[in-house]
Amino acid sequence: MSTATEARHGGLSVRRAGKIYDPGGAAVVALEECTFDVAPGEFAAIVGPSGCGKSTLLNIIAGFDRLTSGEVLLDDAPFATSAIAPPPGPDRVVVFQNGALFPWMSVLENVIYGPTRQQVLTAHAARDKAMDMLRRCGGLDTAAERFPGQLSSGMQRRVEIVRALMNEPRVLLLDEPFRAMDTVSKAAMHRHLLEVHALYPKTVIFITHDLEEAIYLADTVYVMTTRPGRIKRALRVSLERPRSRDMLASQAYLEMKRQVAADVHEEARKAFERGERELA
Amino acid sequence: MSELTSPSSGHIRVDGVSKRFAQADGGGTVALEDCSFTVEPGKLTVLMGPSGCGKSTLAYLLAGYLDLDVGRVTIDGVPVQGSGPDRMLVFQETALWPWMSVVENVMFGPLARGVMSRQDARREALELLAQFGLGGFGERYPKHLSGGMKRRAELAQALINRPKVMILDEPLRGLDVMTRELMQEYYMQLFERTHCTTLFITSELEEAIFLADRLLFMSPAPGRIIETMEVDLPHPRGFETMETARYLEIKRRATDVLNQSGAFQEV
Amino acid sequence: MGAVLRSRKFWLMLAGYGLVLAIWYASVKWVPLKSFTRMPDPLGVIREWMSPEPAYGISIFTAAYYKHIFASTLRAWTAFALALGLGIPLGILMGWSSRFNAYAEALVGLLRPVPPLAWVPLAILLLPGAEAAVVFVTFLVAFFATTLNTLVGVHAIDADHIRAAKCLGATRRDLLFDVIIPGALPQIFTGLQIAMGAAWFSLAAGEMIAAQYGLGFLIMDAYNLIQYPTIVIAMGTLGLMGFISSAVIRQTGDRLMRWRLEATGSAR
Amino acid sequence: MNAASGGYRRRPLNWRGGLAVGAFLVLWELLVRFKVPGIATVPGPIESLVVFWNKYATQAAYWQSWLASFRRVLLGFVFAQLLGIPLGLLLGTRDRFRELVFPVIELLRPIPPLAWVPLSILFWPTHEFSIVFITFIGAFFIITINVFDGVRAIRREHIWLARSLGASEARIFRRIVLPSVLPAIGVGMTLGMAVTWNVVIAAEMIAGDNGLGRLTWEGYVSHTSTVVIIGMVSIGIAGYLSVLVISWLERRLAPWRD
Repeated sequence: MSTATEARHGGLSVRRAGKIYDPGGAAVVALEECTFDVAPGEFAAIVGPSGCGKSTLLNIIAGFDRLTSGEVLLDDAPFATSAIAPPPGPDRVVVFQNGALFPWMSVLENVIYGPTRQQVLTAHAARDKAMDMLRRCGGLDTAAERFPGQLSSGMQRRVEIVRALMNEPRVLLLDEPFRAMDTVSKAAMHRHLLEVHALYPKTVIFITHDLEEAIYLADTVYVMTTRPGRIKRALRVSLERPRSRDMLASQAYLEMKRQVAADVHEEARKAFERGERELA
Repeated sequence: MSELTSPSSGHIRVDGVSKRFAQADGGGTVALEDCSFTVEPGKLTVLMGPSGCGKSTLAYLLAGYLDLDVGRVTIDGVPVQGSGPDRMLVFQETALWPWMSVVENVMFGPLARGVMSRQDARREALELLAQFGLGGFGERYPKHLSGGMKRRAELAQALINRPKVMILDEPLRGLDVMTRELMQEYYMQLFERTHCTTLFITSELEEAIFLADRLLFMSPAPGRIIETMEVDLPHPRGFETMETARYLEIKRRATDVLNQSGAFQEV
Repeated sequence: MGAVLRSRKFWLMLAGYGLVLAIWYASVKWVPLKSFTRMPDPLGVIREWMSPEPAYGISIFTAAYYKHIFASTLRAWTAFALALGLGIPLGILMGWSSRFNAYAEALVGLLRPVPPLAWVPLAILLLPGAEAAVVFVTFLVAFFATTLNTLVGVHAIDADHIRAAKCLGATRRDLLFDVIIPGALPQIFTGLQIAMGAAWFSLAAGEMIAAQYGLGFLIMDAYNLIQYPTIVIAMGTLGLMGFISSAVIRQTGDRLMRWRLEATGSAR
Repeated sequence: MNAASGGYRRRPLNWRGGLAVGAFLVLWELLVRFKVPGIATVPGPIESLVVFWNKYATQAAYWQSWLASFRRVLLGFVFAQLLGIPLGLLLGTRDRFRELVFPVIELLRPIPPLAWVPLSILFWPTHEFSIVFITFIGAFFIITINVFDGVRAIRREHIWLARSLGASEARIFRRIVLPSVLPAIGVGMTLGMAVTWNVVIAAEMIAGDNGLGRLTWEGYVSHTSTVVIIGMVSIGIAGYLSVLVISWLERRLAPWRD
């Protein structure tokens, strides 16, 4: 497991996190006794069926939701508890599932939005840093003046990642970013994300349904149970970095996948059946 | 499971089909160019290609929704004329009629052609829905069903008409990976029960290999069939088939084909 | 341009206009019923409209014609500007804070069912002069359309955009100008187009009931003075001015929201 | 045309809403009581209610105005639907017919309904006919355009699927085209009804000899502002009830939507 030296901070510890929603009196337990640790600079993937509380967890860390019980530590300092709900901030930036670039701003305006709004950089300095980052992340600087609506979904996703990294976040939160993509663009995005993670080592929380994607990208894969969400098991990914697609055919990879696939499949079936029972 | 289709019929031959869409300003885009292939009766043929390569156009041509101006399409030797219940297409976006209950959706075909009384149609529709795990949902409106359930209702809606050929246009697109894997298993079990000649269209490689008896690769637009590959994975196939060495071997060869076809460059 | 000329659509359009004019002319000239023969005929109207010395003093060459047009346009755009100035902020405020919305929506719900033109008598009583009354009634109809569509626009904003901005350190003020307003703008412009159309509808009625000049007044005046061709001229001009005003708003919208055009326009 | 300016969603009036309405009425009463300049000529809510109860609620003539206005609204509205819905369907389904007729409709649509009053008076034998024609114009364009948009919004897959299953054109029209256009008809009716009330009031003020619009206008002419207030409130209630009926009808016609 590689701990990138530059990432001095960004360590995250989730201690017996619990979340209960109360829509109209029917208490829904989304998270219960959810515990795991992510070292600074580590790429952690969370895999689980829909409705297992993955997004709830992400929302709590990002500051869009609050804990009912338990606590979350950021760099060993208590950060979120049932009493304290941290506001969203540039130290924990989210890349959203359906993309959230501002369609009315150009690519460049989107990317410099964070630092300029926080007055961390002057407009000029932000522009230079943005162009440099865009160039290093797949030559996106050529699209600086264009609107998100004119880009392919893959390019939009890359710009959104750059917009997040511009704020030097302690934790980068990715909420199923490649869900709507087909094999071709998904494979390209995996390669891109791994390159960007090598260039800018940050702690990453990657939420996904796709076990294969999780193992291929992450240092550690956490499998969540269906609701109420708990960590069912953790898998240390033994593939070295930089990762390449032919590793997907290696024995080490297949062995790891076999260990976890049965669990993931079982949770998926339970969620599927419960989903249909609830609709009946 | 009542015998739904006769596996011997449903042989499709497609020769030199091209399709050009004229645009208002006089220009035009070529969706398909000299597309030729066959679909064996009783087999599950998968059509695999990058997004935007004309797969849906081909599906609409086979179903008779678009006019065939260049090339020939025959089913069991008979040239295709317009659309009919012998070739049922399941669209990418669910096309269940939202204002009809699920059972009414399924009964529509037999009643429209007057081949069944209302009671027989209802009985058979409910029986079919039950076999597809939608027993209690007959009277519900489609919008009350989940994505996977709507797909199964659409299959019932098509299969009640005993089609010679089932055409499925990326039916699992948009479902999350886990539901998708469950539905792939479901289709396989359904095919292994009915052996209805099927043309399954997808842009997902693993899905294509898992389902296919025969795999057709389409080039990027304008779409042509550039490679055919027999998939001799044993039946019944299940979730664990994807772990076997044979599957990985086929997957490696298929990936090479996709790379050569230039399908992998960023669209 | 050649393609348009040859296209069936163009010729059928001309045929449609020709057919209507022919029916209008034939019915006025040859149907022996008084209700038809009293009607002005198309040729008479066009001749009056285009002639340097119109029989009833209203044609594209006379100053009086443009005085009426200017009066109506000024009233319409004044009312529209007021509706825009009050409606958009109120709509955004209603969309922004649900507490404020609870108060405001009830009041709007109370006043909205009363048809705007029912306000004319009260407006004349309360407001100084007929001018203010007509502008008020025109404003009212535009105001409701603008406010409600702005509210719909604010509610339609993608929550992820708001959350993304918060992640990037946007303050409440930043959210308003960087996300809420630009995000709601497309729906606001839909509302503005409806508001402008409704404004001209109410303006015509208001002028017919209470004004001393303007196109609506001209219609009633021409009727009273049995100058029937002028009625049709005024009706046509009202329609034209309404159409032009809506077009101006559409253009402004397209220019302000270039990102929408660029995205939908260019093939990805 | 968008629903936001049309139907009323039935929402429970929360306490804040009630408070706001109450405050509005109290403020109105106080302003009148303290003879604030400009408002002094208008009666307060209590006085209006008292006058209404004593002199109008029991008076047959008052309720006749309701009937007169409702008859005009209903006649004009129903004719507009009877003509507008089929026309909208034809425009949506027959390309050649659309290319011939739609430009003419687009030409006439911007002309405000009230602008037709003089020609309508000239053309129709009685004032009654001319006002009904104006209310007809008010609702006609709206329903036609909404149905037209509704037909064009039908998903081609819905039509193709029915054809594949061997349905005749008549069955496709009955079981596919009509149900999918119903919501657009609902919106067109709701918007049309709101405009129709607006138009009938003005038409009555200009050319009517009875009806709620006339009642309000005579209140103004005779400087009895109480009547103006009573007229306005009555019109508001009549308009609200009509739109409620349409919304209820729309929900009955398309039960699968809510």
